[in-house]
Amino acid sequence: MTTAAPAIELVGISKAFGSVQANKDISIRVMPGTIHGIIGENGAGKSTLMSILYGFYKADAGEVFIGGKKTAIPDSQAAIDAGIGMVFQHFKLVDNFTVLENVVLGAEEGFMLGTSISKARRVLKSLSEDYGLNVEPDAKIEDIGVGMQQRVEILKALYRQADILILDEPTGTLTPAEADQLFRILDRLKNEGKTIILITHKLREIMDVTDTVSVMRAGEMTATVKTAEVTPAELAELMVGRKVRLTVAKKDISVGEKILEVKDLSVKDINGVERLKGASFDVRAGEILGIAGVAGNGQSELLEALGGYQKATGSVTYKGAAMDLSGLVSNGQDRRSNGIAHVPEDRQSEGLIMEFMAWENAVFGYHLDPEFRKGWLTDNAAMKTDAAGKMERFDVRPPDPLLKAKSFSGGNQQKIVLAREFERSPDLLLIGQPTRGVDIGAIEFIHQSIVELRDQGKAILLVSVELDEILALSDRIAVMFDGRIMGERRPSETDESELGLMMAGMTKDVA
Amino acid sequence: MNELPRWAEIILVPLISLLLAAVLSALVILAIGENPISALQLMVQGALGSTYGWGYTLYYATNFIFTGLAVAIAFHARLFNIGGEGQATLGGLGVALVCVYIPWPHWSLALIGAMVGAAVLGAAWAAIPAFLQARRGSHIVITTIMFNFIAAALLNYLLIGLLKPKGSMEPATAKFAESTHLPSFQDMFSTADNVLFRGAPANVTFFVATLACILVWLLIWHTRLGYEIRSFGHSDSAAKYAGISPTKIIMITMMISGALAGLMAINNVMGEAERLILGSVEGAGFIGIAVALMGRSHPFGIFIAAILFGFLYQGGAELALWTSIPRELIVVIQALVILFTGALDNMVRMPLQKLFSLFKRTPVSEV
Amino acid sequence: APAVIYDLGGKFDKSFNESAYNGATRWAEETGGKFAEVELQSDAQREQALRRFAESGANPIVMAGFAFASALGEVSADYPDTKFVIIDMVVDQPNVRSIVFNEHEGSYLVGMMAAMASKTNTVSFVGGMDIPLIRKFGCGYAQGARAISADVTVIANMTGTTGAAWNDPVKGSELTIAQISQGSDVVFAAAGGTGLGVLQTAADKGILSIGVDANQNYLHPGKVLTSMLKRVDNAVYDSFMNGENVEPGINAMGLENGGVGFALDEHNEALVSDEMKAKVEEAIAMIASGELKVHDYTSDETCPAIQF
Amino acid sequence: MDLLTLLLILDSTIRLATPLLLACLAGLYSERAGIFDIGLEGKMLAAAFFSGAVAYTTGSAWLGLLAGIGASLVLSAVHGIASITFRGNQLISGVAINFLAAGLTVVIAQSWFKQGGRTPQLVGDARFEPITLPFADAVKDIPVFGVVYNELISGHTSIVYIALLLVPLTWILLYRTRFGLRLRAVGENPASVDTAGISVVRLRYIAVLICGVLCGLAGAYLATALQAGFVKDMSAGRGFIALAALIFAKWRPWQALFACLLFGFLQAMALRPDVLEQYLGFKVNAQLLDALPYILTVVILAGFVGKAIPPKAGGEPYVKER
Ligand SMILES: Nc1ncnc2c1ncn2[C@@H]1O[C@H](COP(=O)(O)OP(=O)(O)OP(=O)(O)O)[C@@H](O)[C@H]1O
Ligand SMILES: Nc1ncnc2c1ncn2[C@@H]1O[C@H](COP(=O)(O)OP(=O)(O)OP(=O)(O)O)[C@@H](O)[C@H]1O
Ligand SMILES: [Mg+2]
Ligand SMILES: [Mg+2]
Repeated sequence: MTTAAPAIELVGISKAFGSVQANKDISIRVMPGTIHGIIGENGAGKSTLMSILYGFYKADAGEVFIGGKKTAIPDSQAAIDAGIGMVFQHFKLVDNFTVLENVVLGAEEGFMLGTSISKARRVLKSLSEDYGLNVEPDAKIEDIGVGMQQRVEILKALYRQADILILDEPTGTLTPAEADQLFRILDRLKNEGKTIILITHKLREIMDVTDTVSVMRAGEMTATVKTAEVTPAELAELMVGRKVRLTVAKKDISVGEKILEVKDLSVKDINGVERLKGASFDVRAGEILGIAGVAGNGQSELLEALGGYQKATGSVTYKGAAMDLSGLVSNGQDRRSNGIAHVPEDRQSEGLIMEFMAWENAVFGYHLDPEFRKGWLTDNAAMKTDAAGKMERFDVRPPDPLLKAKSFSGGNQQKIVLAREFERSPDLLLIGQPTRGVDIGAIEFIHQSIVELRDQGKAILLVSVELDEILALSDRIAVMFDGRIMGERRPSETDESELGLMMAGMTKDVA
Repeated sequence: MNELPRWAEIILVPLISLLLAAVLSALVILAIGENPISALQLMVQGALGSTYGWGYTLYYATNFIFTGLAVAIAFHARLFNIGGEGQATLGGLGVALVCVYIPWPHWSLALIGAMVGAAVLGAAWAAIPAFLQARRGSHIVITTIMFNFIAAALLNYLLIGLLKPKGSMEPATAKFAESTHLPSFQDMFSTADNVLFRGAPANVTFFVATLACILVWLLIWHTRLGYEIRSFGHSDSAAKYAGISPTKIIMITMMISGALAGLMAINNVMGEAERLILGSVEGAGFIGIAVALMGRSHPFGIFIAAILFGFLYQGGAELALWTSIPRELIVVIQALVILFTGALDNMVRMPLQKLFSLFKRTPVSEV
Repeated sequence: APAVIYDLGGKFDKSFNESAYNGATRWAEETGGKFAEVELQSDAQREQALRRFAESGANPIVMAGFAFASALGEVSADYPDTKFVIIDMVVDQPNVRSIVFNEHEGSYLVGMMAAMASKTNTVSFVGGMDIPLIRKFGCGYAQGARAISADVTVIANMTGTTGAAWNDPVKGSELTIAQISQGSDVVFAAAGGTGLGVLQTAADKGILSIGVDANQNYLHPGKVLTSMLKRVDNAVYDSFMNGENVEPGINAMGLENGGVGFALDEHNEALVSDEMKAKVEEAIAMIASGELKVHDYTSDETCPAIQF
Repeated sequence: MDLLTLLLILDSTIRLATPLLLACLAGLYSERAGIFDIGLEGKMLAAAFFSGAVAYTTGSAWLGLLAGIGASLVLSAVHGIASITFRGNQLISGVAINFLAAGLTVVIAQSWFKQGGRTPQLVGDARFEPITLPFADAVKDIPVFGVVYNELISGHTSIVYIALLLVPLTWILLYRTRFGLRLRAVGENPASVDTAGISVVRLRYIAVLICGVLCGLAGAYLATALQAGFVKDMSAGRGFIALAALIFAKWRPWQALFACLLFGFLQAMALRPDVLEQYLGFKVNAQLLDALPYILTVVILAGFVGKAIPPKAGGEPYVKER
């Protein structure tokens, strides 16, 4: 191979959002016809960097060279003109448009739509056939699944004849099988000479498909290496900045009585689509039941229904008594007073009120408690003292109850939620994605706290999309797929590949 | 974006917005060939230069406190209640029914009765849009606008029919009985040889309004309901998680909002006109929007903003009386205040943020 | 100095308020005096305007419009040394002069002329706000028309029930079109600013119209049959002339004292035949002498000639 | 009902529906692009005044029309700056614009013409005159068709025909052109438009300005075609009825036409209580008729008669960087 110019070269890219420095002086080169991985923890700045390359954000500083030529990318049109296509982490599709309309949007020829649409239909057909990306051109986006939606995004880029394709965490919402299919397509594209940038934080994907890989940490590019010359452990260390230890010390304790018994729990969403389809399981005192699964397979609905703010059918027994599943929001209050705590999956939109100060957040959900009341009025002083104590004990930094939640970092925000829920010493803890967007130090602390609670003989239902986390913490693992429990395993009796199959809905085990 | 310091957010931004509105208004006055300085002098003299002027200023302010609080409490639940006009209209109906059909022995009892009537009907008029928002997802802004028109038609129907005394030309109820007359500032503060607030309509309702400010302040920041309202306003998904019912909050908040708007009627209908006429609300429901925006939805801010608007109203009336500047000028000023404090506040805030970050380059706690 | 307060339509409404304004300016021109004036923009201003003028020493204070009655009732007692004149309504106070007009008599005259001018034997009336005062116009008009032709069709519509009805030319125009479709070829508008729409549409559609209060013949020369004059200008003028000595009490202005009448000028000469003139003059004489009694709707809220 | 009465009522329906239709289509462009506009009323009012004032001053209805559109465009630009550039609250901006127009028109009218906030009556070329369509006279004696053509279809001002033509035009633009595709997309998901390389800001400004032009037409129609001059508050809530019609029509052009005709018909019927009474056999309350469009809208909004789903991104400023 001659020393061809790099397909992409970024030099000194910096970008700040307000006080957050998302990218700091980042430089990177990607050679044509390769798949280049970018890996890094949540919030490391991966999406920001690629969005700058695609002209979605404007960099504060830095230069972009495409095919060796310095190229200004003030907006996405410039990026498209330079042959760049991007599939965003959150798809940029118009829900009530058809696939065709989404594909031609912005790439129409001429003022009238008719010709563009019929041309697009032809091109789409041949592209679909070429790459095995079968999509229904006249289906509405809102009616098709995420996997199909992703293919539409890829087709959008191909339709615009992109030579450089950026995919931002494409597998987060895909089953392993869908992911495999995607990687086959990427491989084909690469063989046709296209350049691909793949963002992920899954080491395995990097190892499997990329030629080179860059590691980002806290807004900085820490390394760029050939994939073949690096081990997963080394990558992980580069990613988080020190050695990773993903095992948690657990005492052997005997499990107690059944605390929670779930039978045939089903949930329909507002459109009447069944999201949870008759899940059944139980959780005993002193054990952690881990629910594994790809995001969007009914786990959120399960937590919401158990948390009392989602209408469900079936039966749930808590400490021998039937729980109200009517989804009346007041159920949430009853559950709390009966010793059920809930750490929601999304702390920013559920667990906390970003505009509230820490002390207000520290009583959120428990604000009706008599100890925070003085006659008709709330006892704000008591709340503040209480919050200060909790923040101290959970090492929230800074331990200032008067700071708004939004000015804490992700990990510290999560600690506020944990402090609030754990300090009640609940009999049952529902906890979703406990370490999403949290750095490694905090992860250890959080994992330890969860295990401590279990060691006190409490029942814990843990939902996580991180298999590692599930494997490290759970006493039993249930796998969810398409709203159903595919089966249960003990961590000692299973491994990632079996669980991965079950997460894709493939199992001989009948639940 | 960097956040502004609290004091700048609360005082500087509204003040600059107000200043911009004032400058533009001055330009309008110049453009129609009048002198803005002397216009301002006339307004100050007419609105604040005598107890009479104050009597009007505070009378208008009383109206605006109620409607401002109404808009503000809804804002706290992130609901935009444009229906203050209709709710205050219905509040007037409540006052009229109470005052016309019930023989009251003393004004204080009548006041309580009228407050109940006004609050109940105002709340009821807000409850329907609230219910439709909570349960059917109908946009509350549109429904409350529609309810303003429906209220006007309803009152029109009643005032030319059932409620109109026979032989009367005007669509209005009969004069309320003497025993329902609220003490005016003149009654309260005049001495035998020194008549204060002569003929001005300010009355005991002003103190009710002041009390309402305190109660709303307590409600929002010192009660569990207020906590829930604010939680819901900031994040409805989080509120649901915490066991706070959106339907309950929307209904209760809107009904409190409607009741507050309705309560305005004890000032203008019972305290001033002493009968119910068509169109007695006179846009106060809309001015409540400006007042709430100016006052940053805080009862204290609303109190100040309402007095400012009271000043504008009384001063504007004086302008209309003694110059050729039409009274509509205050509508223009009101519009500009809403525009700058409500819709264009980022225009003021963005440069300020830049300015402040120049002085203070340390980012938020990097832990 | 005297003061005048105009009602909501504004002093240039080409009608009622403008008539008051004309009276005031005539006084100012003749005497060289100065007078204070204000145009109301809202109902709530009534009392305030009265008080401010009274406070500032204006005397007498003339207000044009029935809607002042309740405010005046409040204010007059507080300023016993100030004289107030209210037009179109009776307020029984020792320092108030109430001037009312016999609009039914003037309307009777133009009703006769309308019936005579009509080729379709159908005439119509557009009222402003639906109040007894306006029905009084309509009732007089219908009686006049019936006096000419017993089987004449009289159509009457009101614009609305609120103050906005005085200022809704669009609705006035649509009502006129509807009346034309029902056969009317002469329309009488007693509707303030709304009437401008009526007159405009009548002119556009080629039928005759009748103005009100002031002389509106000039608005559409050759297309306005006549105007029912209500000499608000005289009332204001006289009050200003008498100054602080205006006499309290009720003053009825009718045909006999020139308070109401019909307009005849170069703009409508061609439309008013000698026969019309003769008949109308005859009626004037009979009414003035008491020989002919035109029913006043406000006296018992009924009308013998038309149903509202 | 005899044909002639019916025709007259329908004729009046068309006249009264025209300003509603123009304002409704105006709102359609803006809201389809994701910018809520409750300031239709204000823009219409401002346009009515400036068209009336300039038509009177120049004696030309067409110049008046231009001035009206200009005035409406200025307010549109204010709305655009507030809600697009500065990402302000679109509803509050709309409220402000309504008040701005209500106040300024009177203040300026008073200082310009000194006639209590109105313009002088417009005569001759200062007004749009009805147009007699070809053959209207020739066919007027043919039963039904001829009469309908002559009475109902012919004899309106040019703005009426423009408004009616705008309906199919809008439909084509919205559903059959590149511009329409982008406009609808930006109201549903602006990020999709942005990442497709199209400027969200420019697209939304265009939509808001089209809205301004149409409101300008609506206002000019009020002052220089339906009426002969401007009077204070002459829009009289039509902007809000147009908004109601827009919701009623679920943001679609043909349905907008029908909604506006329906509301126009209700207004026309309110002017003919005699006809109503004659055919219904009882007196219909005038206030009820006035309030009917609003009540209908509330019923529609409540989802009892189909669900009105607004453009998804409507009312929200497009913010990329928090
Ligand atoms: N639009 C935005 N406005 C403000 N801050 C932002 C914005 N987008 C990202 N950030 C911040 O910039 C930082 C980097 O975010 P970015 O989305 O690039 O991370 P990432 O590496 O893609 O993370 P993830 O794996 O979670 O997708 C984070 O702190 C984030 O909060
Ligand atoms: N939406 C936001 N608005 C304002 N400030 C924010 C926002 N998001 C993050 N920050 C600030 O940016 C800083 C970095 O946030 P980020 O969540 O990326 O932290 P982090 O380094 O990942 O910390 P942790 O390890 O605790 O998660 C925080 O200190 C916080 O103050
Ligand atoms: Mg990302
Ligand atoms: Mg983080």
